[in-house]
Amino acid sequence: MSAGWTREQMAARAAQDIPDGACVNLGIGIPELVAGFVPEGREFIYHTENGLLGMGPPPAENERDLDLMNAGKKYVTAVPGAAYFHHADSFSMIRGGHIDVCVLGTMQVAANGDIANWSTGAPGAIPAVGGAMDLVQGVKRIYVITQHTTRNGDPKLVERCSYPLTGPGVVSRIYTDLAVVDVTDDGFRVVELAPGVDFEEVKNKTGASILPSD
Amino acid sequence: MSAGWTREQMAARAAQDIPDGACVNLGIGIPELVAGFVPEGREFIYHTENGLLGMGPPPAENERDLDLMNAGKKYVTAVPGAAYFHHADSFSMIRGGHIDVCVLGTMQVAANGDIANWSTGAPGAIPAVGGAMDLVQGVKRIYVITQHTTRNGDPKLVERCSYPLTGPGVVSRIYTDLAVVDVTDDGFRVVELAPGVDFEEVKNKTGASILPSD
Amino acid sequence: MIDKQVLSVSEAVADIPEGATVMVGGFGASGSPIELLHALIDQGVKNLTVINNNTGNGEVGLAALIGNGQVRKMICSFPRSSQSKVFPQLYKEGKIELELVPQGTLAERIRAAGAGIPAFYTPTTVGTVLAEGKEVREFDGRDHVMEPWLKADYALIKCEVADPLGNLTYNKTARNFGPIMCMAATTTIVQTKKLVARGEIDPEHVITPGIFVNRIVEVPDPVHEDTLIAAGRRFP
Amino acid sequence: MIDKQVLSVSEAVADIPEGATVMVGGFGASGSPIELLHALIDQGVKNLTVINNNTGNGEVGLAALIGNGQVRKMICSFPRSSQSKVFPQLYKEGKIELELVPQGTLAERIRAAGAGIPAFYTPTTVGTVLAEGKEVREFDGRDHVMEPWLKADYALIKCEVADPLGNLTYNKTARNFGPIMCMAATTTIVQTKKLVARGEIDPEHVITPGIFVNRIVEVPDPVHEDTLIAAGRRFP
Repeated sequence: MSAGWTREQMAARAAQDIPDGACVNLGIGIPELVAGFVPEGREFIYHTENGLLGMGPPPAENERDLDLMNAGKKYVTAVPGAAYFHHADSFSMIRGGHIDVCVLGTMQVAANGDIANWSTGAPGAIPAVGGAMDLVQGVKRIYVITQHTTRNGDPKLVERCSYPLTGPGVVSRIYTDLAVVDVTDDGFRVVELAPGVDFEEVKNKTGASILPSD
Repeated sequence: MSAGWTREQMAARAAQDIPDGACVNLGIGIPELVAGFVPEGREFIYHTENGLLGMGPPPAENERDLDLMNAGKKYVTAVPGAAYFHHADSFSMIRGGHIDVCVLGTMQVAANGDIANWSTGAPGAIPAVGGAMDLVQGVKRIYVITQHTTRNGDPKLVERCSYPLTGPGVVSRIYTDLAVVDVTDDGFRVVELAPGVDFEEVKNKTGASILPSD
Repeated sequence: MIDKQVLSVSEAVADIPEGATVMVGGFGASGSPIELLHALIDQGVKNLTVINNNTGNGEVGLAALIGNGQVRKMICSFPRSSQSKVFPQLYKEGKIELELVPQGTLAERIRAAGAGIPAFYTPTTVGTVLAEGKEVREFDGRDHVMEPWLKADYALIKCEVADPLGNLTYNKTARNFGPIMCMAATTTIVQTKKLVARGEIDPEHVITPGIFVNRIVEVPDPVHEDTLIAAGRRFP
Repeated sequence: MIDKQVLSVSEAVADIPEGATVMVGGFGASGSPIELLHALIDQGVKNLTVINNNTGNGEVGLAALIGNGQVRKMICSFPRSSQSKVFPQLYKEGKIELELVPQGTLAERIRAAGAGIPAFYTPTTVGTVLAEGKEVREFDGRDHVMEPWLKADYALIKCEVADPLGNLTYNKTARNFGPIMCMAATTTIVQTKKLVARGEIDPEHVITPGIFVNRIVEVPDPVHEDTLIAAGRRFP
């Protein structure tokens, strides 16, 4: 039995930190799972950058509307009280600081809050940025959900990102399979350890100095 | 019997120069009269900068909608095919060069196309500019309708404006009670004389050199 | 369930503090949030900076707020009209400040604040006294001036229909500055003629999405500035 | 009476010349004007610069236009996806140029073009490789990059309902880039699912006012990119 949190548990843990009534933008992958774990008594409003506030869950396959997609180009629904708008208005919400929380996946995140999640920078790769750079600069709080290490065991929490940055110094908090980690003025600091995980393990698997919880 | 055009005739003459299908913004005063003289077979769409495209004539007093005004704060109507929008969108139409013609009144217009129609610059006067500076910079063609001289007989077509400018070098054509006058690279040039008016009279009442029509 | 309704106009404006910058929707009489303005007069806060296209008319609404000595500075495009007496008088007496901004630049500066754009370039005012002191820069062979965003602490807005999430629709040309001011203020307070249940506004017809709205108060039969003035009313 | 209707998609795109810059509405499959794109393939013009959020999918629509060798350069935010093969292949072979623009900056540059704003400042890309070569400037203690407007000669847009004046409504998230691209192109060509008489669209519900539209062609049963791809279709 491996210790630590599953993907669902990471998402559920992140959801705990989102306040009632928040406008939330969820990235592709594990972040999408957050919508399944809204704490009792809270309501989140989901923004998708292609022009919808009030995004609902995916429809049944036979109830798809081909004109109703999310930013990941998956079919979605709209909840009662939703609103449609064009792309410039949608990114005004993002850039103008109106979205409360953005939960993103990442390739790397650094101890100073830098995030690299759009490109490996490998020669010949086709660069594709989408709305990532707008989100990290514009949304009030940037949360990251990610495995603590890559499949090869390389740390994803690092002293300095080796991949091209999406944005400098923007990440507030990181939810990994091993721990919840804050980006502080003193660098990474553990907020909470997953069940069966001790600080030594987190420290060993982190590519930067990291402080234990108080 | 005084020679020259009446206010209505000046407006009707200006209307002749507006092409079918044009989006038109009419200033307060004589320019408003243009809407009453649309040439047979043409249709103009009226823009009012407070947020309506497709402005119609004033309503009967008992049919007023208190939420339907024009930029001059008079009650108006909306024609079939009209659209409402907010102020930033409305001035995008203006600044972005989407309005074909703007017809304005003026205090002075200069031989180089400068216009001064917002302020006398007198000490103690309360400055009020509204949308005038946006209109003269943004609309494709700026037409001016004005009496050729002030009530005191001072020329309103001048070599250089003495009042503070609304915008430099923006006016295309001027419709006065005496003549239609173009602003050309060589300065003012008469395009057409009003009935009973000769070029000498226009020349004498113009505060800048002016060329006769070809 | 999210519910942004507050039960009275006085509650809605209660926390606006001394020295706040307040955007007030409306263009002349249309769209002016008279009930919110009168509640602000009753509340009594002073030293406000107010952003509106005009300066109010007669002795009600915005003109009454100014006349009551609560406004230190007006930012507007057209501070006088045939029915505005209060601001012109105070301005001539040197008792109130004025920042004059062309109407389109005013709208765009407000929109920029809401959109996270700290500055932009516009051809408006180039070659005029209103460009004095501003940075001028050439793009595509034409001069433009740089203009900064214009933010506010509060916005007071009147709309037609609202839902508890803060989605709004407006009525005709009363829309004017409403949607952009909702975007540009830290706290947006809206009086609505009608408050409907969530889901009753078609998502295609929402003009201001709820993300831009903080408080909604229902005022079912709002007074209109022109009607008050015609009746010779004054406030307070 | 103003009537912007043209009778066929081929007539609608007939005059697009060699080397034109063309904005193409749509975000992925939703809102993609497939019939106009296929008409442009039939028309055959080459050397185009195309502005779209993506680069098309499968071998239909925008991807087919690219695959047909008609596009010299793409300006977009996300040029690859699981279903995009055509652009990635040509890009790797060095046969097509790419200008990568973050999605929000892309939208704002397009909107700026339509609004007569030649440049603006945004925090997006600050501190990244995409800010290289751009002017950086501090406002309110934070760095921002300057971005220029992005204009086009033509825009190809899909909408839901149009009237002969060019007033448009859209369907759900198919709205995306439509309204701002209509503003930013010299000539805007729209395919509409339904063409209604003047006055049938409520003036409160118009999303794109007719002033931004030049030509309308009715395409009552538009194909959808995803449906074509699922059916294994390719064009031409």
